[in-house]
Amino acid sequence: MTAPLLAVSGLHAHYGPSHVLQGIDLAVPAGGVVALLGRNGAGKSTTLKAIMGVVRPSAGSVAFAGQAIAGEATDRVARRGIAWVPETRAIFPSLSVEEHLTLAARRGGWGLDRIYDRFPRLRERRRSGGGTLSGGEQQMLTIARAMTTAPRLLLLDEPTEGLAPLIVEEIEAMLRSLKAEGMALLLVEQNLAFALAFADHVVLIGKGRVRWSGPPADFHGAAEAQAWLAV
Amino acid sequence: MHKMRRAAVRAAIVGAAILGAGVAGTAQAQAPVKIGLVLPYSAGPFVAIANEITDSMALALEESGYMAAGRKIEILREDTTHKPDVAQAKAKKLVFEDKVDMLVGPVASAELTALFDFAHQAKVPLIIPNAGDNEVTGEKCSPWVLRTSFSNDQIVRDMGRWMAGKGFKKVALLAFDYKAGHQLMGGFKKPFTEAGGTIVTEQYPPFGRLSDFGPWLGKIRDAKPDAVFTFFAGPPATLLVQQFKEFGLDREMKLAGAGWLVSPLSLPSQGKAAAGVIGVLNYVPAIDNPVNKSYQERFQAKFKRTGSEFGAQGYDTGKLIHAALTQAGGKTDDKAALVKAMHAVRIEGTRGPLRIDPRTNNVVQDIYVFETELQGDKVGYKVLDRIRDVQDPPNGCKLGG
Amino acid sequence: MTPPASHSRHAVALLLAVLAVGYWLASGYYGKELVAETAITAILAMSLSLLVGQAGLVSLGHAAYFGIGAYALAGFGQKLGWPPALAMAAAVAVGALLALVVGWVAVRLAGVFFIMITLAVGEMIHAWFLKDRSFGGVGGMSGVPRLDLSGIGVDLADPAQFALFALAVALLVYLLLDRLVLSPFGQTLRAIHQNEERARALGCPVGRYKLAAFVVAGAVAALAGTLAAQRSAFVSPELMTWTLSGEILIVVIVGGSGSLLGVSAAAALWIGLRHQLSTMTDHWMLAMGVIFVVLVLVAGDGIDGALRGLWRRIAARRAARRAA
Amino acid sequence: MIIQLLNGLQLAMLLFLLSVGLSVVFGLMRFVNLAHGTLFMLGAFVGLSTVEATGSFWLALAAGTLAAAVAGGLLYLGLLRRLQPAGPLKQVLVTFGLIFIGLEVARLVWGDYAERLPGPASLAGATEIFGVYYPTYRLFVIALGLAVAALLHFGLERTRLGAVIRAGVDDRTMTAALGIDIDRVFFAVFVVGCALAGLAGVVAGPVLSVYAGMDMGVLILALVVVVIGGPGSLKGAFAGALLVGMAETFGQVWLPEVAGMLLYGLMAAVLVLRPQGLLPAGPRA
Amino acid sequence: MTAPALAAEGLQKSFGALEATRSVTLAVPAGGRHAIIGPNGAGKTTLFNLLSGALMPDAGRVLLGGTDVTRDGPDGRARRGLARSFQRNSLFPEMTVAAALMTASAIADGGAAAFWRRFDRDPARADAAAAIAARVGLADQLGALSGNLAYGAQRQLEIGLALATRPSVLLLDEPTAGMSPEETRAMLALLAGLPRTITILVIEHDMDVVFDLAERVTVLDYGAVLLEGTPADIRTSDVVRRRYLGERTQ
Repeated sequence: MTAPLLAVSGLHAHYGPSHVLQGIDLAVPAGGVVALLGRNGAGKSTTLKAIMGVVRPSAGSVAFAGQAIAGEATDRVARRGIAWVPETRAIFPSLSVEEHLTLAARRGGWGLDRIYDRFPRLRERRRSGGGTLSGGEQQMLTIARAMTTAPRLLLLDEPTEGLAPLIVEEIEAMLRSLKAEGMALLLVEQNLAFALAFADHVVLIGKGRVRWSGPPADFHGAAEAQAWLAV
Repeated sequence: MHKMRRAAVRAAIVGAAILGAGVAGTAQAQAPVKIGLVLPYSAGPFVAIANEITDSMALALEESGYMAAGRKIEILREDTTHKPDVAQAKAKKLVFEDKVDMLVGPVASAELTALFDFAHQAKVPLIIPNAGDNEVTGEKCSPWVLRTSFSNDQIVRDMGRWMAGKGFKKVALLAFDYKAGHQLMGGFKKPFTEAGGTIVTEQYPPFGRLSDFGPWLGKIRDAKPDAVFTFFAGPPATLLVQQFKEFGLDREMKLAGAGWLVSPLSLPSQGKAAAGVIGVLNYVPAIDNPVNKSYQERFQAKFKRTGSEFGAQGYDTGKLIHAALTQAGGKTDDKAALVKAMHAVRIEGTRGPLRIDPRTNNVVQDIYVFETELQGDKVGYKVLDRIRDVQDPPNGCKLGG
Repeated sequence: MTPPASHSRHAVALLLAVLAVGYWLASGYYGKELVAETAITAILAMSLSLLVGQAGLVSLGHAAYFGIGAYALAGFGQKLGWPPALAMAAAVAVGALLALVVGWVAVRLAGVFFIMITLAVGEMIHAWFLKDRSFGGVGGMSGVPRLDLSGIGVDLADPAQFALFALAVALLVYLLLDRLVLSPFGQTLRAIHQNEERARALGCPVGRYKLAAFVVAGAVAALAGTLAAQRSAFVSPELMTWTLSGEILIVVIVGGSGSLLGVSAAAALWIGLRHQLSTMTDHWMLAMGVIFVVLVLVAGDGIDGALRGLWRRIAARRAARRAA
Repeated sequence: MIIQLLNGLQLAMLLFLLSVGLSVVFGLMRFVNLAHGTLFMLGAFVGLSTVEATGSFWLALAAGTLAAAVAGGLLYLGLLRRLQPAGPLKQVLVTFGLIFIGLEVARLVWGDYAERLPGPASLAGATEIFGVYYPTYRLFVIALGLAVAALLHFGLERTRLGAVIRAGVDDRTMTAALGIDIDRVFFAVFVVGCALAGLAGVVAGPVLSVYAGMDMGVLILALVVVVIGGPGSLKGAFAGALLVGMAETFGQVWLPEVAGMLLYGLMAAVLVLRPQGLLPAGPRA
Repeated sequence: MTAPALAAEGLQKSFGALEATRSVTLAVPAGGRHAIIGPNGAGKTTLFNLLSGALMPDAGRVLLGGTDVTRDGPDGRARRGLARSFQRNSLFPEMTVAAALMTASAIADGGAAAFWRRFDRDPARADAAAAIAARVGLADQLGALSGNLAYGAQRQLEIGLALATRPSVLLLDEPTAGMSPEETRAMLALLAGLPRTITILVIEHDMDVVFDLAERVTVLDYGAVLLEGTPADIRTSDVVRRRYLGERTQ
């Protein structure tokens, strides 16, 4: 068995005195899709941030393509080939759509044509300021922006949250095609149905720890997993 | 001739030294006379002036080997840091702690205001080497505050008549909006209009900020005067002289002013733009008398630049003090007698004959009208006129005398 | 920051006062002038400490209130001929009033914008006095009356006695401000400083408290200004330059912004250092600048914090020895 | 009237060169570099020495700009970067201390006398424009200011680096998360801002004169420009400089009684009514 | 019939094109225990801010005990008896627990304006603070700095600060956010023990907490009220299940 693309083990993180991550273990194989589930406040977003180096891990290790990256500066982590689509989308209000897509473009990343072919909406709005986009357009732009950096792993934080159903389907279709192309994905998702249908592997966290992990097929049979998520 | 004059000066110095030595024998045990200098040595725009005054005064005192009537003369320097309250505190220190016999200072008018009251109340002679506020030797005058420099009025009083006489009938005034600015412009204006001149416009830019004279020069051009009469010193003077030329006003009118406008301190930064300016002042390096010649020679040898009016005032102050100390027989305990001695002495200074007027405590001196001109590739001075024995009226001063 | 127990605090205050008086006794004339200057600077710094350290409002225009106090005393006392005591009280009131007007708009702003508006207003007032000729403009104005304390045998025209008087006023200001800092009002200011949103959610009209602190600081700065004007019987726009505001701010930071005693000690250090350096070289500002930068770099919690750390270490060592 | 407009414009361009760096640094790093004026003075003095040594104004322009850039870079690496975690107050105070150090160093090296930095001979004299004669050098200052503004505008709005800077101002974390070393970009911006201050110093040399302390007056004016225009914004710095240049010029002529207070009043009014400035950095339409 | 302790009438709030709150109406009777749930982005926090006064609504009213407080800021509403806790701890980090609680009570009863009295020599207030500390389980931490407390203890102090103002209505924003299961249980016990003189409205994700505490539950979705009912109604509602877990019937 080859080493996974991303291996996280024993990851701890604090927000001030709040011990948000209390030892997270997970792995994403090259080309694999892992869904990270859990209630609000469980630590899903923080896990992604800790991998990116946006939140400094207080303990534990993160290995990417065999290299230890925990504690590295965010920009170095990104240059190693991890792209992050944050929950807030983090669109730059003072940049135009096209500037978002050329800002951090790297060799091997998606070019403008490919992006515009995939999202004709973005072509129409390529001169518009980031602040004027609708939620769906913002989400497309965030994913497209991530893809311009030629990542080997994409961290997605609730990409369909708060979007109209039609847009949700478009984003989901996009994620499926990324998967088909062999892109490794670590996906935080509240839409349980989609997550279970889409992912190869599910990691469920609650109160900062991994509570269950396994193949999606086993999820509905796992009562303890349901308990950590359910109403 | 040159050589002869220098020899004469040397003889005078030697003579004074012998005389000094003679008296010294009788009063050897006496403590030195202490003179306290209160000047802005470390901060603000007047550091250069403070140093020039101090250095030149030292030149004057060196001539007598720092001796007067058998007593050693000791100079104590205190730095006002360009702050009035510090100036006053330092003056008090010199008087109460160091027991100086007299104070010399300051440069700026705010510091003068702060020092004046103290000297007046403490009855300590304060000799002003450079600050022109009319009131200090006018309505506000004190028996203890003497001035060896000038009053603002004294500088410009006769200039109005002079200008009108030379055909400058329409004049624009330009000076900073503060007391000295208004005193100098006012002092010029009255005699000028009485002599038939007209003031076509008066401009008073705010004091103390980054200044561009562009706006003011524009207004003056619109008024179409024959000449502009101004008062500026230091960096603003440099600015004005340059901008006057830049805007081409030199082709339409004459630039004139209180002579600090083209002071030797400013000339290097003004360059050739300074040529052709008319100034009126109590001193100009081109004054042709043996004392000035000797002063400039020694100053230039030591500091590699032309001594300015500030230096000349410092030098003359040193000479006056020395003469007065000699006159008083080296006795300094009786401060009133010391002041009397200051009133009594007459000296030949760099500016010509000098004395202190007992009615006002202001200096009586000659005033020079001069013009700057290109001399080779440098700008130099040419004296146009000399107004002798200019003496202030009492102006409300009740010293009598 | 919690103030230390009152007895140790007052003991330090007493120690500082004793040191000042000791220096006064031992020094010549100029030393007494330094004591007076230190006392005035300490009052000014304490007033700014209330703003910066307690309420978290960093002002770069504090010299304006200092200057306005001095000018108001000159105006009431000399121009209008009021008795000096009344003129002094009125001058403090003018300082408070000015702070009320300025604070009314300024406290709405936070952080660097607050710094900027205090700077702007300070420069505006400075410009007004630079221009206005009824107060002498740049040349300033002399003949400011002094408080007549001949009834208790004190002559404020005597610099030595004035120094003691200024020291006494500084001590009084310390006691008053100390009381204020320890009161529920002072406690609430600290609460606002630490967490404004929470204080508001608890029902605190935050703006009014900040304004009150601004007014008190303005009044105390004006009081310091009246002393400065009496010390030299003279006022000039030099009293309200923005660089003075900056210097006082540094004194406050170096002292440990929230500690009245820390900033007073820093005021003494400041004046002493300036005096010492300026007797050594005309380029003393260079040395001051370097010391400035170094102090700010290493200051941490200032003199106050450093002394507390030392005290804790001593206490810990003593405890360890007792245990052993 | 035309002359006054040109005067106002000339002062505005000088102020723009001086304050644009201050403004962008303020916007990016949220602190006020009070030593910015000192770099202006350094540029002027180095320019002066260069002219004295070589006689060339254009060499002086380059040398003064470079000197300020190097000094700014050292200042950032040696002091300011270290202070970033300590917060803006300490950075402001440290740069306040640097003002005095700079002043004294200038006095020690260049003395207490005001000096003139002669403009280039090719720009001496006056040129006729809109029917009036106006000093050619001042027209050059106006042109230079406009050119720099255009260049900066192009750089910021049309280049990738410009987009990176705007992105950094908007969201530092996300910019880094795209693999961009934002600290290095900020450092470059800081250095360019300092270089422009040095350039402004040399350019101002022939208009104002060069002396220790020339930084004090302009610093406050630059702060007024930054606050009025809106920190961090190129357009704001340009508009602020225009407003301040014109207010200073016409205020002195038309309202001499309040001219001294006018700018500060303007600054206070802007802070109260529009604390983000007239043309703040921000979203694009 | 007495007026409800806290009521919202037709509250609306938009941020640009986003309608964060759409005509939300709810009423909590005096002494009631009411919870608000909903998926992320449903507008819970906006509603909370509208109720507490941190945000002003575009339309609609907020009533406290029948009085319209829509135009009051957060401090004004607090003085009328409304207290809130924060989702992210919002404390006075450099104050001891005792000082923080005393400050909160001084601010609430107007004693904070006193500038001549000694704050630290007010035994009555200190006793009251100690009582509140005991109630929230911090009796042995009175002298500890707020900023140095463990996370769970900080959450408790968060509630304590709100209680120190002697509120009639308490708004709790995810009181158990980030807590361990043990800490969550302790917090639940604390909330359950609060007297009925205090009306409570709570936003919570932890359904155990919601069903344990609340008598009525409002479910928000897309800024509007999706459903209101008893915990049992909610538990059995298909609509809620679908929306909340994102299970789509396709």
